[in-house]
Amino acid sequence: MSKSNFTRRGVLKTSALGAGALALPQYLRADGHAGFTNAPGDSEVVLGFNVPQTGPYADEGADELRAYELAVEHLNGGGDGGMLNTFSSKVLDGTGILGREVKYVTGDTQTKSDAARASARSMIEKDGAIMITGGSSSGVAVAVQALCQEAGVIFMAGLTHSNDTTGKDRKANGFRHFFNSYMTGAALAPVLAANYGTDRKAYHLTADYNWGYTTEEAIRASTEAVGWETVNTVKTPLTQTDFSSYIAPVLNSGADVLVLNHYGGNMVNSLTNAVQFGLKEAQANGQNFEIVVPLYSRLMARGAGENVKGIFGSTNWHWSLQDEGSQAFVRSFGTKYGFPPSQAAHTTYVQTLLYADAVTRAGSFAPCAVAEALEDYEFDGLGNGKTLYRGDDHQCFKDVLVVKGKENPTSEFDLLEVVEVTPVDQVMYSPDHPQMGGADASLGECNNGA
Amino acid sequence: MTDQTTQTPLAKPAPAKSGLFGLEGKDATLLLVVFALVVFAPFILNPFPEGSGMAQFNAGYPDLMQRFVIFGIFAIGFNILFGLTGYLSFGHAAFLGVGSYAAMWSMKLFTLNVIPGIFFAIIVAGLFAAAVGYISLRRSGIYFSILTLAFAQMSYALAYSVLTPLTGGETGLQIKNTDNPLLSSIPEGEIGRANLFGAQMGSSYEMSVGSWLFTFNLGYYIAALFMLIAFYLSIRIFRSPFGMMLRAVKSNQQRMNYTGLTPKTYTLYAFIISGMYAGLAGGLMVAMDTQVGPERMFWTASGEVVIMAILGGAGTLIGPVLGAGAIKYMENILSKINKDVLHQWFAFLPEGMENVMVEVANIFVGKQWHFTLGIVFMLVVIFLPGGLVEGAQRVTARFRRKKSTSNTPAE
Amino acid sequence: MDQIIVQILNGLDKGSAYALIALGLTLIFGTLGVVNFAHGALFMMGAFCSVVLSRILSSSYKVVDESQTDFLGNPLQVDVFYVQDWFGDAAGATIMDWAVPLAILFSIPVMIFIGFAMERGLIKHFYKRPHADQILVTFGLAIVLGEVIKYYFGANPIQSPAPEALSGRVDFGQWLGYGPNTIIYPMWRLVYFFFSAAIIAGVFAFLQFTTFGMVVRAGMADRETVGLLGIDIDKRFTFMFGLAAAVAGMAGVMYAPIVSPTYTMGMDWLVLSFVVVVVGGMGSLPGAVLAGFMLGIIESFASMPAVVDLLPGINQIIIYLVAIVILLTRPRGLMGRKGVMED
Amino acid sequence: MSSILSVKGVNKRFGGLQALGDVNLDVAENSCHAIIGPNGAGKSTLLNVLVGKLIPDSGSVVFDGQSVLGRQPHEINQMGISRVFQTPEIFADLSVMENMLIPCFAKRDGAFKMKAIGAVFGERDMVQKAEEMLAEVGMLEKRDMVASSMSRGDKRRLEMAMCLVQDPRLLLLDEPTAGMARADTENTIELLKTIRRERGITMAIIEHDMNVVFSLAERITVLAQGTPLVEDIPDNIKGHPKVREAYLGEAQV
Repeated sequence: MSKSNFTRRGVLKTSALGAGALALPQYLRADGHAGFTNAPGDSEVVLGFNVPQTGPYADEGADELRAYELAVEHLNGGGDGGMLNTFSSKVLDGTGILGREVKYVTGDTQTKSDAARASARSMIEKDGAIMITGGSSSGVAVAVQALCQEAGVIFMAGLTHSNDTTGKDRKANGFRHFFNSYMTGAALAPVLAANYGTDRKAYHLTADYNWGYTTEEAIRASTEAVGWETVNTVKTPLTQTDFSSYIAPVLNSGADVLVLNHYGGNMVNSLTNAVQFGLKEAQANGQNFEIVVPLYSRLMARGAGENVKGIFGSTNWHWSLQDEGSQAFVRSFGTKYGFPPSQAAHTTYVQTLLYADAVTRAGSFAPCAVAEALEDYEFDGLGNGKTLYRGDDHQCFKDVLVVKGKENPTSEFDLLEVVEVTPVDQVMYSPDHPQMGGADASLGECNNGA
Repeated sequence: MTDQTTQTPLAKPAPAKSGLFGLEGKDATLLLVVFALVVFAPFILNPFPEGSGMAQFNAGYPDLMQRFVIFGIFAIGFNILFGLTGYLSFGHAAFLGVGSYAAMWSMKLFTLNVIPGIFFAIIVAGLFAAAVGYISLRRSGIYFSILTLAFAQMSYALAYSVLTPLTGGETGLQIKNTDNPLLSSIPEGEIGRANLFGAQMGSSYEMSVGSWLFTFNLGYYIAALFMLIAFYLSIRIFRSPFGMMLRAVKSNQQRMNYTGLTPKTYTLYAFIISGMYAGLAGGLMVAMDTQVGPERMFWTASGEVVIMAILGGAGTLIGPVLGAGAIKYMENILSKINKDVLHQWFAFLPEGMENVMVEVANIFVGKQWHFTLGIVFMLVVIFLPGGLVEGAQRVTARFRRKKSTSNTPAE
Repeated sequence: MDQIIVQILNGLDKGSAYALIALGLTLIFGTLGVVNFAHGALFMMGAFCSVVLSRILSSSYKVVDESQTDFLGNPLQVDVFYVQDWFGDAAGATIMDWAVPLAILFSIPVMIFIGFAMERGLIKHFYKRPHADQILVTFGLAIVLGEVIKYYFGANPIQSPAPEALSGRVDFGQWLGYGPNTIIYPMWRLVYFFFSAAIIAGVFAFLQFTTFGMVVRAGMADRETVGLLGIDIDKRFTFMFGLAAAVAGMAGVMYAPIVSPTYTMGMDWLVLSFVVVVVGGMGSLPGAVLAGFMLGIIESFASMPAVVDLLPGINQIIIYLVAIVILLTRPRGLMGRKGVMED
Repeated sequence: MSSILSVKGVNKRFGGLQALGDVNLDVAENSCHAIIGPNGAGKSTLLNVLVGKLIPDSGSVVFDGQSVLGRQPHEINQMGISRVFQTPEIFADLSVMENMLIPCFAKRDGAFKMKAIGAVFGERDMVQKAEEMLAEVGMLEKRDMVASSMSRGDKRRLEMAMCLVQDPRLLLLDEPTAGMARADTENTIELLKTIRRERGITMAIIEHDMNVVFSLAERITVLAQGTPLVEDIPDNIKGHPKVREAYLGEAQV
């Protein structure tokens, strides 16, 4: 075993000298120690899958975990290979990563930053994980990303949509494949303008925490750019379940569009309440009243049932995409588990593959080498078309899907239809965009750890 | 009885000489035992060799060891209030959270040395506890509990939302590369790390013996030192006139009043002390892992420390520490056992049997670890009303009885 | 003005749920002297009764439809519902549509059974134990119940819509003489309010006018004396627990269309309902109901945009703030009795 | 003899009920003064006024030259008034010794003192004082017992010892023998007599049991319907017509 502490560059270690014998401490064991945290041995490499297993996002966490297991299977040469066959990079050959068999450990983030960090630390300190990935909320992503930066391991973010993850809180050791609030706004606004016109007055209900703020900011900016007016923005507590007192004033506020900057249970309940109060059928300012849900989660949308029909939103990926990569992924996931994967599953699967690929191309597990391999890397065949991992902020740039609740679903999975694939150019922004932390935001130095 | 530590008066007429740091008899022994456990924790908690199937149950890694002692401190402090006075605070996590924020700001603005941070954490938490306690102690019983709960929930809700500039909101506070504390010089762009006069909390000394690997982490030993001091102080408080007055508060406030004493003042001081313990725990959490988020103050976190105290044995000296250890162990170890691991364990069985065993075991671990937690709560409270301490006492009593019957032939 | 009326309606609605849960908690506490931290879990179990019944009603078998394909490109398997097979398409659809109201009938025996089982199997051993022990054991039970639900139903919210006929809206403003479309209110929420009011009235009538209720009330006032009268109070207590569970369960069933049930909702409601009970005053049934409605309405007002603009974050803390103010001005809550859980 | 406690014109109403009407009472220093009266005569109300639990609507209560009105019970205790309750109020979960030590500390350190480090039993002088008092009431061998496990008579004795160890200037006794068996009552009377004799503590007793009153009291006030009826030495009270009248209908005493 070659494990080491993670926050010190110089590590004190004793070598194994047989049972009972203690050795004097010495700096950096020479064998197998490549000067970075948790350098793997010759036969296997351990990845840490840190997902919510309890709490409101437990189902998304479970889906992420399924995708991880599938990715590990594919990397180790099992199954049908999934997206390995469609991935533009061909260095992965089903023999693990750099010839080492991929092992994994799992943990529960509980969607709490403390618990998530505890779990990640145990993976790093106890299990010798070389990379941490997962999560289903931005608070957790930011917290764990900061930890990985400190520890000197790579963090491949799971489902996190807040601008901050690769905005003001970006870190050199952290990477995000998932899209973000800004992209949602940029992709959604033109579609909304095309469908609902440019003379619209929007009313925002925003979940009162970090992700809500960045999403509201992004949607506001982009809709106002197409001529919409923002009538009011109201913050709702995260723990709210009955949104009636927030929904009721909307109709008489002069607004004709309601934007629900809510995710998960919040979204299900606020949307259900809005429909109950008749907003979907109402008229305002001589137009049909409309509801918009910026970030859709298909898993969660099930909880809202019929209510999502006809409502616009955006999503990172959807199983109905017809490109080769998506089809391959849906096929292997669906065959193994019996239902189609969610966007959370997709992004985590892709992140695992991208990590493995970067290690292989770099020829090293050292975080800085991996980061270099990922930075400004362009790839295709992983479901979102041509994608760029931008070096400036470690954010993936790819096409964004604008979706709409399907009118006539054929199955319980068939809830959303893709109405437009917004080309990547349209959602591009500069790394020092004010919504992304401005000029102050920086990745810092990449950290190899001990 | 279950509860030796509160009920056995130490009034042995003899001693005038003072034992270990002024502790005598059982207390001195207890302190020594805890000292030994804490110092040798890296061995004790890592009983299984690396790579073996049982290694999953090893808890001797820095993060969990730190958590054991930090939550031990939290529970010890809570027990000074709840165990002695009987006042059940349902908002103690607020003091932990406030302490964490204070320590974090001290590190962001003042110095990355952990000592001032911990100091600020204790002070700020103490002040906050004084304010909350002053108001809440106007009521007793469940009314008191709900008042403390209300204050804590308000702290949580505000920290999560409107106080975002101060608390970082949902994402919490971390040290950033833009932070440049007054007294620490950090190279431009570098992220500062918590340290103790230059020694970093994360540094460890690793020792491998055969296929065992033991980690001795500096941060852990610093936290452990604080925990030993906190534990020692709590013994002193339990045995002091002040501690006796606190037990009098629990027993009969009316009699206290008519004996010329002010139970409320005593309780308030106990509340503040226990708030300061929580602040210390919060400060240490930040020192060990430079991050703080608001969910540290959520009511479930307050409930957790209540449960730690009751599970271990409220009113006993060591109980809360045991309770804290048990809960943190389950949280961190059980939740990490997944089907893959189970398959490894049961691989020796024939395949059909293996799958059955895996399915059965899987109900209790991994994403179902809460289920086990709930069952353990129920079993302990049903069968061991005095908590884990009672369990330990029963075991030792049985052991002693056996020993004495075998050692002493019939006379 | 119309906005204020709407918020009062919202408040009454929220208040109904608070009141029903608090009522059950107080019944249990008042008669049995037990602090039941699993009461939120009972509410959740009630909500899942509607989920379960709707699953039962929509049990189906698969028929392969060659004309469509599923997500893997295989022929689509279409669900055919037994009720539609048996009763015809239209009648079958109506039965499935009315799952939530039907679930009330379903939930009563189920919840009473759960209540009996809880009381006989667990709670009765804790009558004489300290409140802290009762809290720990019922909290453990709440976790276990939640996990069982999560194991079978997952963690995501599950939709359980109100029947078509009751999911429309009422033009409430016109009833009050305002112009049309000023106050539009969802019909189901009105149903919920009247349903709750009926349950509350029923519970009070039961306690007021039956001998059973009289004994229970006497027991709430003075347990020992009633015990001395030689009345078998134990059986009655068991029944009271079942009744409280049924009240919480029905509150949950009817609430399912308003807020989609999840396994965490028990814990979400637990703390709030305790605040309600304590604000109402420990051991006072009218207090619990009053506090429920009062906090519901105050919370609704505090969520109005105008109020939130004025005092940012007030909507987050209002309930706790009100609780603090009330407990400081009225030592035992609104209608609490002296000496109940004050030590 | 100067009076240590002086009650003048005290009135107290509860709603429509006149609980105390113009009560005047003087307790002489170093005497034993009994207050008797039928149920509902206002004895307990008067006692609660004396210890600060109730505040009278009008009138004055002066102890040793200082008014006690508006003071908290603990302040009044610190002035030198100790109270023995009808049912013994002790620290049931604590040991007998600790029960004794608490009043010792209260006497020495005042209403609140933060002594959180030194051991209780390290305070030799306090322990000694408590032991002496326990010996005096004959309970020294029970020092390590948990108070709740003792007999009612022992609890009563302990409570008295807790009051006496504070060397009170005035000891208030609220039906000290209520609910006791004959033997226990006799013991208690003996104990009180001894205390009276040896320590010379001023006592005010509220009592129902005439046997107790006449064996102890040096002066008796009879209350009826909240008003003092007569005040005199025991011999004069025994056959007083007004007293008989007041007790008429009560059980023969």
